[in-house]
Amino acid sequence: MECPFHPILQTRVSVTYIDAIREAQAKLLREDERVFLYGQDIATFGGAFKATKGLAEEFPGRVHDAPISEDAMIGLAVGAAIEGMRPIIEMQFADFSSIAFNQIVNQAATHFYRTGVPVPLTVRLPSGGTPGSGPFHSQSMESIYAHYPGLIVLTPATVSDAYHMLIDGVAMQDPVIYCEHKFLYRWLKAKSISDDHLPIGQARIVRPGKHATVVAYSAMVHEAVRAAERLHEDGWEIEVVDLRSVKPLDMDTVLASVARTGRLLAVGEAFPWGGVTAEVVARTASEGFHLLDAPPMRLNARDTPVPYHPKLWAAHRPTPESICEAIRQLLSF
Amino acid sequence: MECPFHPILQTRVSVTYIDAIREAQAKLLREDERVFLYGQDIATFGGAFKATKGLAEEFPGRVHDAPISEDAMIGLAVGAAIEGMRPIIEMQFADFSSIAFNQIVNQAATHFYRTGVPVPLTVRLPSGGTPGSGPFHSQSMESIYAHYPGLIVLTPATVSDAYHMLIDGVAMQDPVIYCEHKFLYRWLKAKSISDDHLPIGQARIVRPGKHATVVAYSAMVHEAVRAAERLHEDGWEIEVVDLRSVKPLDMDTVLASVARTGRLLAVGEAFPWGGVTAEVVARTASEGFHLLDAPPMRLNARDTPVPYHPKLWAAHRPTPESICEAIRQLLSF
Amino acid sequence: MLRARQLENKLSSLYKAGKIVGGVYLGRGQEAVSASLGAALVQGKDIFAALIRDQAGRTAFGEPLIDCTRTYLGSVLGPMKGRDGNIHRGRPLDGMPAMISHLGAQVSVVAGMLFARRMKGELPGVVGATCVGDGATSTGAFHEGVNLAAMEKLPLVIVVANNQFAYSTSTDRQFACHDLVDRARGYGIPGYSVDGTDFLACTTVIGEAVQRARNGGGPQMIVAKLLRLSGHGEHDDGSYVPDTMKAGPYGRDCIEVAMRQMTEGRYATVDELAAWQDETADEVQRAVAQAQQEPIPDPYTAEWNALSTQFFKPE
Amino acid sequence: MLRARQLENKLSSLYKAGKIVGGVYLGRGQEAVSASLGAALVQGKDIFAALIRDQAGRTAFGEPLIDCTRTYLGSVLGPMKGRDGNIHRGRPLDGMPAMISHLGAQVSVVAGMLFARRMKGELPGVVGATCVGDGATSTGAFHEGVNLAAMEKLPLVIVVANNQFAYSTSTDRQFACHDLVDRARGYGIPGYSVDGTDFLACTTVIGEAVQRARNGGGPQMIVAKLLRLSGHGEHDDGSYVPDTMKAGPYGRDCIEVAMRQMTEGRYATVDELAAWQDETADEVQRAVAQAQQEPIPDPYTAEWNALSTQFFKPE
Ligand SMILES: Cc1ncc(C[n+]2csc(CCOP(=O)(O)OP(=O)(O)O)c2C)c(N)n1
Ligand SMILES: Cc1ncc(C[n+]2csc(CCOP(=O)(O)OP(=O)(O)O)c2C)c(N)n1
Ligand SMILES: [Mg+2]
Ligand SMILES: [Mg+2]
Repeated sequence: MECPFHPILQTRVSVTYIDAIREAQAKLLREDERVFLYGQDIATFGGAFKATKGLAEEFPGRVHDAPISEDAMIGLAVGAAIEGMRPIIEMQFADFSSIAFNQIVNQAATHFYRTGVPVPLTVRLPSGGTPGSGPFHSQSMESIYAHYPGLIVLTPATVSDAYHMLIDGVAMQDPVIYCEHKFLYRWLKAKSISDDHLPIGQARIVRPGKHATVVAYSAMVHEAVRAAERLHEDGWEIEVVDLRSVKPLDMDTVLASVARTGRLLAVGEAFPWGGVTAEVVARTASEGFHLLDAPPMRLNARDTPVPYHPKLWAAHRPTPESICEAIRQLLSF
Repeated sequence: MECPFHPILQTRVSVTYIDAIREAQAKLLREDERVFLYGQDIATFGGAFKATKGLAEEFPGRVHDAPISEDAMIGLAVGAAIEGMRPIIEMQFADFSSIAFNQIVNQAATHFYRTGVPVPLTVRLPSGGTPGSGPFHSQSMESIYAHYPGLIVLTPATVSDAYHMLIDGVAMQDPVIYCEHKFLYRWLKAKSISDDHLPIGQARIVRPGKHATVVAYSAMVHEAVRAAERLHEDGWEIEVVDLRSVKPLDMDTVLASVARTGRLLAVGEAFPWGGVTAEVVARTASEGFHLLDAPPMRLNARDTPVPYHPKLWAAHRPTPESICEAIRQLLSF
Repeated sequence: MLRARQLENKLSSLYKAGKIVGGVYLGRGQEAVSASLGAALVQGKDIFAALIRDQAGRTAFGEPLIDCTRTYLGSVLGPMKGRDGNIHRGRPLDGMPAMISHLGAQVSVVAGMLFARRMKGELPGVVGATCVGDGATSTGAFHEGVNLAAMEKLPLVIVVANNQFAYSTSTDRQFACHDLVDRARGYGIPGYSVDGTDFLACTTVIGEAVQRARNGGGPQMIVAKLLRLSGHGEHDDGSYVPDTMKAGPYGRDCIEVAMRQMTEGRYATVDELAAWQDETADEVQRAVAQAQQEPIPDPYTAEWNALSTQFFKPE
Repeated sequence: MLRARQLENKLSSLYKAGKIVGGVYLGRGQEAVSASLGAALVQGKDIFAALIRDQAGRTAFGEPLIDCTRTYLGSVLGPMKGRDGNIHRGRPLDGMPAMISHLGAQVSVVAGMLFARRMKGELPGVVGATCVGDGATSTGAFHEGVNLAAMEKLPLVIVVANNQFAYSTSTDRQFACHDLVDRARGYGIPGYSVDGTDFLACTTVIGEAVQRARNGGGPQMIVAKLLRLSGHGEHDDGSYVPDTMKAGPYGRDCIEVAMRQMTEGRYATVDELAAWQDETADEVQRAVAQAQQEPIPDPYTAEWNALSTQFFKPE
């Protein structure tokens, strides 16, 4: 079954990742009067990335331009969520959520545990690098938020997940950090979005294989698939797992895959110390030690801020080339 | 050789962890005119934990009470460090550094990479849980800061390390996050402090053993040693490694220990998702897979905010009992 | 007010007797301000985000004493079930958000609650109030929260209790303005000054500000000057507070002033006040006794759930 | 000013031709304010933390044009070596800290630089200045920074360029005060208003404020009103700016005003200005040409070092 899309979208030949985010918000606004949007430049302007284009007109009084006050934006969301609303907060860039860090990890994340009152709010973080965006418009902060108890951290990699996970995330009772990848915004297209989708908390086998498992999430899923395609030419069958959410982390799917392949590479775009790849590798080593036929490997960005120059940027994060290289190394054990 | 301590300390029979921190700052102020201290209630009052007691009088104009502006406090430190000073910033509690998060990870941590100009500043974070201190006065944030490139993260576990690592940290050209454990402040005592000490970047074997390696840091080193002592009664010899700094992470020492014992348990007081234990286990699994005779294990705090009630708190973080249990499980493979 | 003072005296003794772990933070000297605010609000309708020194305001607003004693003593029957303690308690669904420690952070939360009320069609009519100290005005969170509330024209009443100290830090290391009330204009909201030791003045000024907010007048800021009559917490003897200050105009005890004002204004007789005092002493005693008998958390049966969502795994 | 405008016009064309990746942010309409500040400061002595729209101030302060073109074009010979771009450049050791994107964050950094200068015995005499926009005044960092500087009585000059928009957001969604200059009193510092399109007024008001700071008068705040005469960045056509505003008093081009003021006041003749314009056009051309010929970063030989410390391992 196809989703009942907004007319604008129905006439299009394809749906981009950012369209999906816009449409998910439109649907949420349409169907749930508790939902409202708050963020910088999201009303008339439609957002820095146009993720809310036209929504202010379509839903008067439900889409609000915020002052440059990320801390207060999240405080507002927590307060509104206590009162039963379902705020969706757009950070202009994930990187600016550092200003809201305290409200996210100390106010929102602890609220249910402390008071028994859940705060269903969603923070949209335009994440990840794009050429030329530099150290402060490129960050991947999922690992930071996943470290804190009380947050759900979503990292959709596909157009369909961008749509459904936003809808499902907003429906959850808990604070959701929704990491949307800027690189995928317009680059990633789908013919349409089907209603079928996995629930939050389940990872997905993107591409089956038997020689090694590559676990990735967000934009890196696509780089991993590209790497797998190249290796396929050499006869290797690489299984690619898309985590979909990094908290909860679906270790069942990861372990089942490693059980089949015996080899694991975890790929992430974030900084190399700690984070998703460390958690995936550590848990696989702990929980699936006997499944491993070779040392599990990780591939992350380099341990510097994200550089501005496109040439440096391309060498800072994992690429199909570097993933291929890592997989070859993994296969050589 | 003994350190030339302040007279107050020389007449004492023992030196506590907090004395060491105070004395290190006194020595730094005495010997390096670029050093100054900035923090809430640290001047006349001597700090919430008395880590700067008497220093304002002893060093006029060098110890300053800060307004409740953690963001600006770190901004000030970055500016002063650019100008060649060596600020030491006391956060009243590590938990309040969430307000300074942006200045720490985006301003201080990126400065050298971006501009080539190092910013030698030190942020003292009174970290970790104590009974009754609750969700906002108990946090261990080392994993958050270690994730970011450009920061050095120190986690002294002993009186001597509290002293020397603060001195060595302030001498470094880069921003240092110095995580001092509040539980150790007055509880941990040493007869004296010798001048001998390891450089920053090297872990230490606290207790040699051959059946399993427990990697810990900060207060957990002592809990791990207690667990090892108990297991010793049953004939087990457990090697305990104190990481001393979590970034840089001395994997050489960890791997050498695991090479001897074949078994690894990483223990941390922080939240369970990601963090130090994930990094240690993931790197051991990657770099020392063939050394492992059993699945590597982790033990962290539980995945909730740190609870207020002492009974809950004691069950939230690893204890000698839970560490013993984990080691027994590790030994049973 | 009286009840709050008596409760707090009791908490102080419990702390000193080692019966309370963590810390005890008192509102001594701030009862007039806090109670005036709590009393001007309507429980079940308005929002009151109490802060560190608001026992009097909480009581006046209608928080039961037992919430306080249960939280301090860690009873599982308390609103925080032993998960959080002391002044961090609240009942968010009853208009009493539970503060986090980070100063200034509650301002925007109250703004958000009011924002939601407006979306639900409950404004004007409802007021949201919170208190902050002189020290908390230096936080970015305070600034962002007040500014946002002003821009959104929300019925937020902010009471700044300038008690001359933030922990040990005097106001000259906190701000350089002549009077914190000068901040109001910069946010485009009305600001009022009041002598925080003068109970009648507090009820009038704060009561009027609450009324203005209720009638659609947007955010209101009241700056009360007074002196903290205890240490920062009960672990602190406050020896850094100069004697001249204690002897100065803000050093007088607002409770004594209030009692005098009550009798002089014939709101109550001395006997009535004394009877009232006995009655509240009893209430406090009962609330402490009850909380002390109640179960504390059991880590073995405790639920360790930071999320309300349960993720089910497919078979 | 003129140089800045010409440089920026060139950057805009380079961006549109796809020669610059990332973004291009222009100071069109803000040159009078920015240049007045840059010119009032002394390079080699003072500190100037330029922000997003301060090309004119940078040039006036003495930043070589080549720093700009190299950074935008990613030359490894530039101050940021391709590691950071565009307006994020700086030379911190020469009194030009390099901004991070997070608005408001530079205020306390300049305060810290001045704090250090004071400890080193260089105050009074030195001034530190920074610019922020109307939007940046809503940040907690701005508040904490200005308040700290005021409390520390540092010679910080803060120029608020109220250009009516923060990206697409108009000031009514940013603050509720009548005029941002009303904030100054709340910090206990002097505040001045100026018409940001009036070059002579800007040099006078800003010049005097800098002088006051230099003489030990503590922080100074200047609020300049004007209109951003470009999009937020060159990717944005700014179509949300109403025509009435463009036609209004702040819509006039400060460069045209300045040229008129120069000739009318006989500071320069029309011919001199024209010659000057040609000269600067040449300079801009050379700076662009040079940067374009220079090497860009090579990821294979690049050092990936976020720390200056090298940790040596024992043998
Ligand atoms: C952001 C932040 N920094 C530091 C602290 C530690 N702290 C707790 S209370 C306090 C002093 C508060 O002073 P003030 O706001 O004047 O309130 P008062 O205690 O005087 O009522 C401090 C520094 C905190 N709670 N939050
Ligand atoms: C803390 C933070 N939030 C959001 C942004 C994204 N952003 C960049 S510039 C800008 C608008 C700035 O407006 P203003 O301060 O008025 O300066 P102007 O661009 O008008 O000169 C925004 C929202 C940012 N840089 N920093
Ligand atoms: Mg105070
Ligand atoms: Mg602006």
